[in-house]
Amino acid sequence: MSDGFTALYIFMLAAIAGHVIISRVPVILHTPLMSGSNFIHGIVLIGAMVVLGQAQTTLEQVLGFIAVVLGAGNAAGGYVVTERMLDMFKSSKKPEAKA
Amino acid sequence: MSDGFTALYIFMLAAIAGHVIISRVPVILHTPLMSGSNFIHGIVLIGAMVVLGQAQTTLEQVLGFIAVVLGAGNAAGGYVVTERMLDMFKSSKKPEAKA
Amino acid sequence: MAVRIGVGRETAVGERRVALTPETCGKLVKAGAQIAVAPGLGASAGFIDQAYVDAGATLTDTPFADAGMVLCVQAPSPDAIATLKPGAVLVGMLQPEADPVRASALQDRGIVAFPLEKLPRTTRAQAMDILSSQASMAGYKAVLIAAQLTPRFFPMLTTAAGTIRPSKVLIIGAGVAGLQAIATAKRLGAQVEGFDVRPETREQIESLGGRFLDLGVSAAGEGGYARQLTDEERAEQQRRLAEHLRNVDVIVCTAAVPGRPAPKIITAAMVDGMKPGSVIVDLAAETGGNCELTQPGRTIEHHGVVIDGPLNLASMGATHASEMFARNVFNFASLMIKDGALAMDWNDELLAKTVWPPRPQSTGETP
Amino acid sequence: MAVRIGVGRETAVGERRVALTPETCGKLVKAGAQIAVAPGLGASAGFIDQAYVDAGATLTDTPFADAGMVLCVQAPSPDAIATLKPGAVLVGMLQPEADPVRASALQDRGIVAFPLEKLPRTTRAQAMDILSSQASMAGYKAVLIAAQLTPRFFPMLTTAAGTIRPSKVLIIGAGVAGLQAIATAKRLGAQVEGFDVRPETREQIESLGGRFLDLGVSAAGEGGYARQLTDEERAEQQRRLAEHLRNVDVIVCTAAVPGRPAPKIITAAMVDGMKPGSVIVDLAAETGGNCELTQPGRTIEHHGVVIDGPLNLASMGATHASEMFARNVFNFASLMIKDGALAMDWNDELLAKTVWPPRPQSTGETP
Amino acid sequence: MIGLNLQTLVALSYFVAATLFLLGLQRMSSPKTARSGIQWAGIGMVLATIATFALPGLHNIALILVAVIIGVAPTWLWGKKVAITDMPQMVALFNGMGGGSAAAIGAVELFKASSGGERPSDFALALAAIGSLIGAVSLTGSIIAWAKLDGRMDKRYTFPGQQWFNAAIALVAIVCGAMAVHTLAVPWIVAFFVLALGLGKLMTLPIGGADMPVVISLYNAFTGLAVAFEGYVLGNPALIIAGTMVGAAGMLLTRLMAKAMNRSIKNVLFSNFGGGGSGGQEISGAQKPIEAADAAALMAYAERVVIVPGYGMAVAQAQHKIWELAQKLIARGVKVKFAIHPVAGRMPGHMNVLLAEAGVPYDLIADMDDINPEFANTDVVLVIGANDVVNPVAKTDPSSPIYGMPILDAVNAKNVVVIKRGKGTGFAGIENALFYADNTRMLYGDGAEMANALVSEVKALDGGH
Amino acid sequence: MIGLNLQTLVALSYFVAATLFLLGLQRMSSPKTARSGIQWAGIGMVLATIATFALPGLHNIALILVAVIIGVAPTWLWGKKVAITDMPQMVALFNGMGGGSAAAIGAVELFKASSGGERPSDFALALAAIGSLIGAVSLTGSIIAWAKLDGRMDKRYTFPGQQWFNAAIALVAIVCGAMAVHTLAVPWIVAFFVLALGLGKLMTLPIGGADMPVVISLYNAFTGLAVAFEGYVLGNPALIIAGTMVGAAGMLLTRLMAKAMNRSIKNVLFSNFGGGGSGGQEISGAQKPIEAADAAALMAYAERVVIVPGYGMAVAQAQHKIWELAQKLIARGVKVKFAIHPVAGRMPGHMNVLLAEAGVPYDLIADMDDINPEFANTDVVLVIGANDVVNPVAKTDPSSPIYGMPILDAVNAKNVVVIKRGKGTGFAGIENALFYADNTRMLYGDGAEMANALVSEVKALDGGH
Ligand SMILES: NC(=O)c1ccc[n+]([C@@H]2O[C@H](COP(=O)([O-])OP(=O)(O)OC[C@H]3O[C@@H](n4cnc5c(N)ncnc54)[C@H](OP(=O)(O)O)[C@@H]3O)[C@@H](O)[C@H]2O)c1
Ligand SMILES: NC(=O)c1ccc[n+]([C@@H]2O[C@H](COP(=O)([O-])OP(=O)(O)OC[C@H]3O[C@@H](n4cnc5c(N)ncnc54)[C@H](OP(=O)(O)O)[C@@H]3O)[C@@H](O)[C@H]2O)c1
Ligand SMILES: NC(=O)c1ccc[n+]([C@@H]2O[C@H](COP(=O)([O-])OP(=O)(O)OC[C@H]3O[C@@H](n4cnc5c(N)ncnc54)[C@H](O)[C@@H]3O)[C@@H](O)[C@H]2O)c1
Ligand SMILES: NC(=O)c1ccc[n+]([C@@H]2O[C@H](COP(=O)([O-])OP(=O)(O)OC[C@H]3O[C@@H](n4cnc5c(N)ncnc54)[C@H](O)[C@@H]3O)[C@@H](O)[C@H]2O)c1
Repeated sequence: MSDGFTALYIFMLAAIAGHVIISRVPVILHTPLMSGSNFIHGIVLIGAMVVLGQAQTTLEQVLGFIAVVLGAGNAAGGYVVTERMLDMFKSSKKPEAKA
Repeated sequence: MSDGFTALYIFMLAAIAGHVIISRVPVILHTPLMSGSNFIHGIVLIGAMVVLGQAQTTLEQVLGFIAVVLGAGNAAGGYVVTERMLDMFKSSKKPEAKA
Repeated sequence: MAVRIGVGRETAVGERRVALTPETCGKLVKAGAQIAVAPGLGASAGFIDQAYVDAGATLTDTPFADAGMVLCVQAPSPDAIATLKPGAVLVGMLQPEADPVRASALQDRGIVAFPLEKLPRTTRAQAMDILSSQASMAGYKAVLIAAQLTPRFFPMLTTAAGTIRPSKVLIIGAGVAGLQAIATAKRLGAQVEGFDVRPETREQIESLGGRFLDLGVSAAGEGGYARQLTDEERAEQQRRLAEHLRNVDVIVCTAAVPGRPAPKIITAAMVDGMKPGSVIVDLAAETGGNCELTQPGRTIEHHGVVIDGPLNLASMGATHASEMFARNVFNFASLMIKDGALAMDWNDELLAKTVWPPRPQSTGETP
Repeated sequence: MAVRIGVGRETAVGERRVALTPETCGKLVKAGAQIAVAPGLGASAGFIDQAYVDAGATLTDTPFADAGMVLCVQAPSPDAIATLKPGAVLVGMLQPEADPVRASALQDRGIVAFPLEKLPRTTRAQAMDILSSQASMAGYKAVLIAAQLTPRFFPMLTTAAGTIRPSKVLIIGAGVAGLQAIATAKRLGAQVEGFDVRPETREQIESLGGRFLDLGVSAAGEGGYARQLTDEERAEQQRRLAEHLRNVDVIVCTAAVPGRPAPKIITAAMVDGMKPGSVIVDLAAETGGNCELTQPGRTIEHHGVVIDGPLNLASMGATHASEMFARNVFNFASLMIKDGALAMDWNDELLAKTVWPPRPQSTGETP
Repeated sequence: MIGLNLQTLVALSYFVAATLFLLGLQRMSSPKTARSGIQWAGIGMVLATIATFALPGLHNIALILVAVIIGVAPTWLWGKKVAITDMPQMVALFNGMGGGSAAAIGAVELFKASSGGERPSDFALALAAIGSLIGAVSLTGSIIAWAKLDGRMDKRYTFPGQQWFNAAIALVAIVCGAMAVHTLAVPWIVAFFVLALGLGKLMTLPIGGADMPVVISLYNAFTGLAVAFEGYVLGNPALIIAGTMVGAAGMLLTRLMAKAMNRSIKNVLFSNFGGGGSGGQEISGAQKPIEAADAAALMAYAERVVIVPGYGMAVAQAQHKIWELAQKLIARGVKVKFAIHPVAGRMPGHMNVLLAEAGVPYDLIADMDDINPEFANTDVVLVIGANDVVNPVAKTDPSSPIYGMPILDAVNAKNVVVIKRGKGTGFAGIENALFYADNTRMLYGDGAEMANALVSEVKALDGGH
Repeated sequence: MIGLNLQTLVALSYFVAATLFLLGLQRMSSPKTARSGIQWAGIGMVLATIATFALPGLHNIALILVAVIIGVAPTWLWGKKVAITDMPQMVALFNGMGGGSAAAIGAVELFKASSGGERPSDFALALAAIGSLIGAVSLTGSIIAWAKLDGRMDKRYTFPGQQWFNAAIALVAIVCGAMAVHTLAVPWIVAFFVLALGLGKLMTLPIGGADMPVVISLYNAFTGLAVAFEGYVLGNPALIIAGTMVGAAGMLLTRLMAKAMNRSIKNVLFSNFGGGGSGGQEISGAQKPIEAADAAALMAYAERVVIVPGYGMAVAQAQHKIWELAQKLIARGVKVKFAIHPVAGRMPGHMNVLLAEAGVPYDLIADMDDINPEFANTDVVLVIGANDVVNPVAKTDPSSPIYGMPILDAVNAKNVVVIKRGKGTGFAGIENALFYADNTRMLYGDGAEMANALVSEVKALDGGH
């Protein structure tokens, strides 16, 4: 597999997948979805962990530390808020009943 | 990028993309879509071309030749038939008119 | 030999319908019959003489003369019957048993009479079923009368002068006329309830958007047929009905039992309990009425409740009622006309079971 | 001092409505008024004496005696007026100009008369607008009469005895009564057309599911008001209307011009061209009728076309018409009652413009 | 950074092609953009094919050109002129070709390895074998499917224990494949391919013609997977992506199609496995159910639709919904009429009352006498809650209680869809021959609910809401 | 084949996590599965995080743990107890954190290269810089968005030529970035980050509070992209996939949200650019439009809805559709009533005629006197084609021609949605104060069409049809 293109392929596929998934979403889900995808990019946390884990200079450590804190905050906060937002769909009455 | 996984990632992404795309398709499109995706795997043609292009023994050439013929048939026939099937959506009157 | 069909003016009081319209006249002519009609035949139903002539009929003052078949709505007078060709066929709402003079006139003259009200109500007979077609008109007109008599709006109206609550209308008896009445009252915006003893009418009433009045006493017996109620049950039913009627604004009665006087369902005491200004239109008046106080053919007031007992309601809608009646008659007559000539097939149960007096061989079958 | 309000039985022939219902009686009592009503007041409209008593009224044979305010549907007779307390307030459909004797009786006695039909039709006055409320009932009942008179079904019916085509109903004049008539005919399933000279009625007719009858001659002048038609245009319009009427089964006329005789829209010649069995109900009969042949208060037949000119249609729906009328009257009376006592605010244009004879200072404003 | 040499250009073309395939498939999944979708994908295909010729180190160019022409010319012409109704079997055939091509590629790889060329990894070889197996099954299976649909073969070949036999063959094929990969011995390879080709044939033989569309869709997904696997072996991401995508989409599509036919995939493939199941549905003259979505599509793409209401519509109070459905169809350009039988319902004019209430204009309502001659030109008749009044028995069976009653000749229409709750009879209490007619499909459910479902499905065809 | 060493296990975890993210996002896109979607994604996140600790060669483990705890604990608790209404600004804040994290990673990479570590390719460094720029903009921009939404900052800071100034800053930042990548000199790097952080702040300051959700969504997409770019630099496909996916989904979502608010993204970002545009819509007391989808959601998730029909409903003949809408809402458990004003329409009882025709049961129809006290407890009033009868001016302005007429107090409800075609006045020909009320949204369009749209949207909330 021509190597330089691997990332490009993954980019393209992930972009199309993300786009297709969102393309037919009801308005009511806009905000929860924003919040949910906000959580997902909290994965930056693992990148930050790697960076901090390999940090050598103090500057790198400081920046890495900040990166991990921020990334962890993104992930944790994003999760809690999204879950709470989506809670409203739990109580929603069975719409199949008479739709 | 951990190399062994590249193909896996592409597999996964392409599979999810394919799945998501089809997941909310009206019944009327089932057959055209089957035909359309049939056309798309006609891309096997380029694999066959490469194989034939690199064939050395006669057996390889024969098999490669068969592969190219079949692949080309898949691609060409698939295209024509799909396009004809989808022609019915051309004449379809503007549904937005009074929907 | 082409059959000659004669149609004379209706002579019964208040009868505006006719048994032949220009449309069916044309169809009979096309079937090979010769038609003779009395001048002014359809005037009261909105059909002019010229239309009959255009359809191929001849105008004559003596339409019965030589006529092999005579069509009528109500039976001609005994005198007129005596002028018919002996052995002629007579089709209409003849009710031979209702009037002994008429019966003997028919028998004396050897008339082959087909009182259409006796037609078996099979699926195939629907196109000839005058009871259904005329009941439709009767049910419709009865509700219009009720709407007219009541000092209220049927529909709900929210106006600057306050909100008018919709009238509560109860239709008793959900046969053909009753269902048509329900539909019409519903159309006018009333709150409509229907009541009947046959349990399958519940679904039928609801299929028209009405509510089935459930008096809590089930008359459903075995096999889906109504069973006789015990005296106690009957009393309980009456009590509940009386209670219910206190809040009803309009009642249209259509309950009937074939060949018997109409069941008395609304007692004088029930009427006493009703609100002043309420209205009862008793379409069953012709067979005595469903209300004890009904006086057939008259409109009376009883403690502020108006009770109307209209007769021959279908005649009020003479044009359309005639159209339907004439088509019924035409469809029936067609059974007997082959290539323009009269040809009786006594194996046809519709003929065999309708003819009067009953034919010997079919007597066994028609009790 | 609490105002005493008297309400007597209506004496006009055929008048079944009343100006006070138990409901409005209760409201007035609550507002502090004393109410005296004649026994049997509401009987013809379905309201019993006991209900008035329960609402706080006293029954008396002389309700007018000492009454500071008298409510009525139609004006009391001149004799009765003479028994009113001098200077008393009289509210109702008084039509003082229609009868000189009545007018002078009112003036002689110094009655402060409020002929409600004169009420300016402003938005705020809608709750007191008897013309609207009574026209609603009239339009409704007119269609019921028409449906009753026509020998046809209004709705389409597909039956075993053939298909009944729906009746074609034309409503002339699309004011309050006309629109209600359109709605009612539509409800009954007829094919309904409406016709009016005011162009904005097109949308209103269509908003009820009716079709606007466009005679191809636009009367839309400047600023949205109707303009005078030229003679030629008028002739053309008439020709087209006559042509159109040939296929109409039922006409309900409601066209009126305030303070003037009803416009004559349907000529005798047009009626001649109509099908036998057609029906015209002329609600405008009271002001002469929209049809040349209309005889107010009578039902005639002209070449097979039935023409009815009913009077006081609203009275037919006495219960609901009275409810609305009484609420109109109550709302109007409330303008004059403060803390239970009579208190005129002549700055209120509704009072100032309605009072008769017109008050000097307001004369300039009310031509 | 990526230098712009030839190799890179080809790779870029492949990338663009893969992207176009994805976007094309996406566009094909909505009626509005479907036509452009196939064109996008087509552009991708042409691009990739041309680019391939530019690949450095490609020999046998003439041979390739000849093969391409031999492959393209006849299929193109054939595809152009085949009747619309014969298209499904064409799809089967073309799909089989794709499977065959993938199998052939796999064969070359195996033989190449066997003859001692650069040996790919075990993993790659195993994938090549799996791809070949799937491709070969798809090839022969598709050919059988084509033959059955094309009427060249119409019996279902079944024998007792057939499923066990097939399973055994499959197992042996897999063993041979494993041995082939392991030993790279030619006999194993040959045996493997023979068995694989045979398996496809055996699997497809017992399946009935009515289930063929589902089977074709399944083989389509198979071919996609085979292409993806061979793509991995060849290191070609365009093949991997296109193949995987089609594989995934095809599997889902197969499931959807089976669901729309009220079957499960398992049922289709192994319907006579164990003898039980819903095999009885195939007997001639049964009531054939339909899904709301398919009924809706039938009507939405029809030219003339006649709606026949009966007592059941009244019971369900479905008149408003039915009128909404009619309006939706009319908005799409379909010619819709309502046909009222004289005795539909339980009182004269019963249907009129309801249709008037729903606001159906009178000019859309036709009499029996007017509409009966029109049924032959009608694409779809929608019968909702009517029974006796459309029962052909009234004309054919003198012993029937409704014999002699004129009926609405719905049976003459090209398609009939009947909405009713179940097997309930009408007023006359007799069976209705219409419901068993070849061109009739039953949409079981309450009238109002089914009408509602039809409205939704027609809306969905208009692209969502 | 892939050996099962630790490295591989971690990679496998990342793969699984990426898959779970994709599937989770897909599930979140349908109301029925949304809740499980976030859980799937959450599992992926935990898995990836734990796996990372197992990465060989990871130092500073204690530091990492501390950082994770500092990051998780407060945000988790805060997120748990924040009021539902304050959630949008929380999303902004958390998103900013992600952007900051990405920027910090980029900074580390740049500094590392600068201090002469293993220098990645130019391409990678450029990506790192771009990711940092985007991440930094997202960080400060999100903080401003949070402050505005949280009411800690409510003026819009604008000055003439602001957009040009911002554009200049952006340009300078890019130049600095390019220089930083090229020279790897610390001053350039520092200047680059300072400018990038400033840019985010400057871009967000002029945007009004009402547009903030769109801006947050945009920054969310930004952060996604930044993460993807840093992922490339780190060679981590989980970051690439999750980031790209969120980037693409976020861009689309931003467009959808802007559309739902009747704005374009350009409009939101540069609304005072050139001074023109639809900036006037912000003035207090303007009519505020709403999309059918949002109006539908408002009603679908309400407890009490009152429908006020007027003459416009009659003109549009929308009664059937409105009743269908009401039925849909009732089926969802919403309490629906119709409120008829005494003089709604053009004749007494006009609305009754229409509602009766549509089949609305009488017990759902309320009088003015009965319903007026109930409006305060009503979540949504849907006014369709009514105007004068809901005009509060009748109570407040003695000079108005309708002064003194009792009205339906729709204005007291929590939300009011008004369907009308445009700015047309009613019978009385006067302006309606209700349409300018804070709690009122205008749904412009023909009554029947809008009612239809509402029905569709409510259906869509029920998951398709
Ligand atoms: N028009 C008249 O004047 C009149 C008077 C009396 C008798 N009849 C007789 O009535 C019959 C009328 O024929 P028709 O075709 O209108 O009706 P029908 O033959 O009575 O058939 C009605 C069908 O509707 C189905 N159904 C009932 N409820 C339903 C629901 N909620 N949703 C969906 N389907 C439902 C029933 O099947 P499922 O149970 O399987 O759902 C039934 O097969 C004729 O035989 C006629 O002779 C007519
Ligand atoms: N009830 C009676 O007896 C009676 C009689 C005479 C007069 N009136 C008077 O009529 C008025 C009634 O008030 P109302 O609130 O019912 O109506 P209204 O005040 O006349 O307002 C109707 C509104 O509907 C909108 N509209 C018109 N066609 C539409 C369509 N196809 N789709 C959507 N919207 C449409 C118009 O705005 P757009 O043009 O922007 O769409 C208009 O603002 C009162 O002023 C009353 O006094 C009543
Ligand atoms: N074969 C056919 O297709 C066909 C044709 C016409 C009519 N019918 C059936 O015949 C039925 C009767 O028709 P009809 O209109 O001539 O009936 P009808 O006029 O004889 O009676 C009217 C109704 O009164 C009801 N009734 C009798 N006693 C009652 C009581 N004590 N209380 C309340 N209700 C009482 C009856 O049940 C009946 O429904 C119809 O419902 C119809 O279904 C069938
Ligand atoms: N302010 C208010 O809110 C309010 C209250 C009540 C009525 N109104 C308005 O007043 C209007 C008139 O009400 P009305 O019912 O008392 O009117 P009306 O009884 O005076 O007249 C009835 C109708 O006849 C029509 N007409 C007159 N000459 C005609 C001709 N030659 N041909 C055809 N039609 C002709 C008129 O245009 C009118 O529509 C109503 O439409 C209503 O909109 C307004």
